[in-house]
Amino acid sequence: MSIKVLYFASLRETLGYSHETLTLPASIATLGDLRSHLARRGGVWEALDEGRNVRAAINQEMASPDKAVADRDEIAFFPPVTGG
Amino acid sequence: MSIKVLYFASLRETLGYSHETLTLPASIATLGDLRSHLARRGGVWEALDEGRNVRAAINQEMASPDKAVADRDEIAFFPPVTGG
Amino acid sequence: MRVSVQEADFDVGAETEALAAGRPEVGAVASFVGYVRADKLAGESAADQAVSAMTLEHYPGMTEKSLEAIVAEAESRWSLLGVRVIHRFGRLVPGDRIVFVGVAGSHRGEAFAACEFIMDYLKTRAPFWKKEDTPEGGRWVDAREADDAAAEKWGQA
Amino acid sequence: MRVSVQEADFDVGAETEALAAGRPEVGAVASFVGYVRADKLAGESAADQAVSAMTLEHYPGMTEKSLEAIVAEAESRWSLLGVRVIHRFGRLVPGDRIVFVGVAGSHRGEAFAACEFIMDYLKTRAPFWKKEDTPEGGRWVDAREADDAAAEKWGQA
Repeated sequence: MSIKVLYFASLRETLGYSHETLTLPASIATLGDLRSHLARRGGVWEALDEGRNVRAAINQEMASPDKAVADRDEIAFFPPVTGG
Repeated sequence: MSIKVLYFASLRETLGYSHETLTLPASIATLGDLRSHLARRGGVWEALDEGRNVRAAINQEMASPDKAVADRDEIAFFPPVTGG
Repeated sequence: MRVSVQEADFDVGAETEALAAGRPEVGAVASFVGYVRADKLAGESAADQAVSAMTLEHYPGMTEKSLEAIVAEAESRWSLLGVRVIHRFGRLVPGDRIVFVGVAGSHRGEAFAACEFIMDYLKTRAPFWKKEDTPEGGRWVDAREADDAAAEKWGQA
Repeated sequence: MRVSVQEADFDVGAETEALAAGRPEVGAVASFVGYVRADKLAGESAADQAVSAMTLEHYPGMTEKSLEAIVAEAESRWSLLGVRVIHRFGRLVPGDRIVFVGVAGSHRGEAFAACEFIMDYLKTRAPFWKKEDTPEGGRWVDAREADDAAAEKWGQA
């Protein structure tokens, strides 16, 4: 399964990446799985640890951790939004 | 006691007066007394009868029937307002 | 100048901008523009549908006082940075602007609440009366009970 | 066009007018303009007070989609005659306009409610992030709990 992952705002700066393309192991089924998978990279990636206030979107729609991740999805991680 | 009385909108048209100056008998103490006094003129003035939906102001402030009327007051009678 | 009662039209953009201009503490401007509706004038009968204009009568002096009182009441309820109320009188046709209420505040919540409060109170407290032009002559518009209910939801002033 | 996400400023008067122009059934236009506040940028320390600008980052594509979804949600809740949402991104200084929301309806109640609803939801759903410029460099603005509470008062979407 190949997906695109985007990072925004403070998270983008912390990680040093604005986007990456990943081929995921079959064990990753949900958004929550993906987030844990990325956090396990350690170092700056601990910014994605479960306790951190990070929001996510699948294909440009806000999504909760139990949402399934599918091949060619566009996933995004970002801090709580502050528009308006 | 001498007062000025103004009439607006449909009430002005019904009565055929936009304003008048009145010298009141001593028996008239309140706005309610004045309204009854005017209604007793009969004919078109019954538009001021108790059951009719008429609002009033004393010196350009909305006032209830129990409000006292004083010498040189500007009193107004009009239908419910429909601005905005 | 916070309150104007005038026959002339007004400039929505300029009035809105004036509420924020030179006030760097303003974060929010909520505003409202009321228009003469075509279907407000049109009723069920053919004669009603021929209504083409209305005339707004008011009580000069009391109108300004009542609008100032409504604005003062809003300012006592919320922390506001600017308020502007303009109400027209005279002859108006469908599509014409009738009323402008603009409120500036630090935050949007107070600006929205004060703007709606002023409109609701204005509808039941400001001495304006509408008369529609019909082929049979003028017809006075009745006050709407919905407006009394809207004003009452804010509690006793 | 109901939703625009752009770097350029907008014309409040023209946008408000466009909501009513040629729609004789419109009786009410409620609108909101959000500005960059000087005191929002200024904090307690001298360094904070030197904050002079902010940069709004967004998620191109999702931003437009989320704003369209917010507008569609408002249209499902109220009977509306027109909606316009403009949100800027990029570098902004105190006094600059950030956001415009305008709603046209037959009556003021629905226009006010929908306008405030869209602003409340936009604050918690649209992917924008603010970074303040300070002498020590950029500082990301935290999301406000008050905004989540404001969005929640409308119930589950």
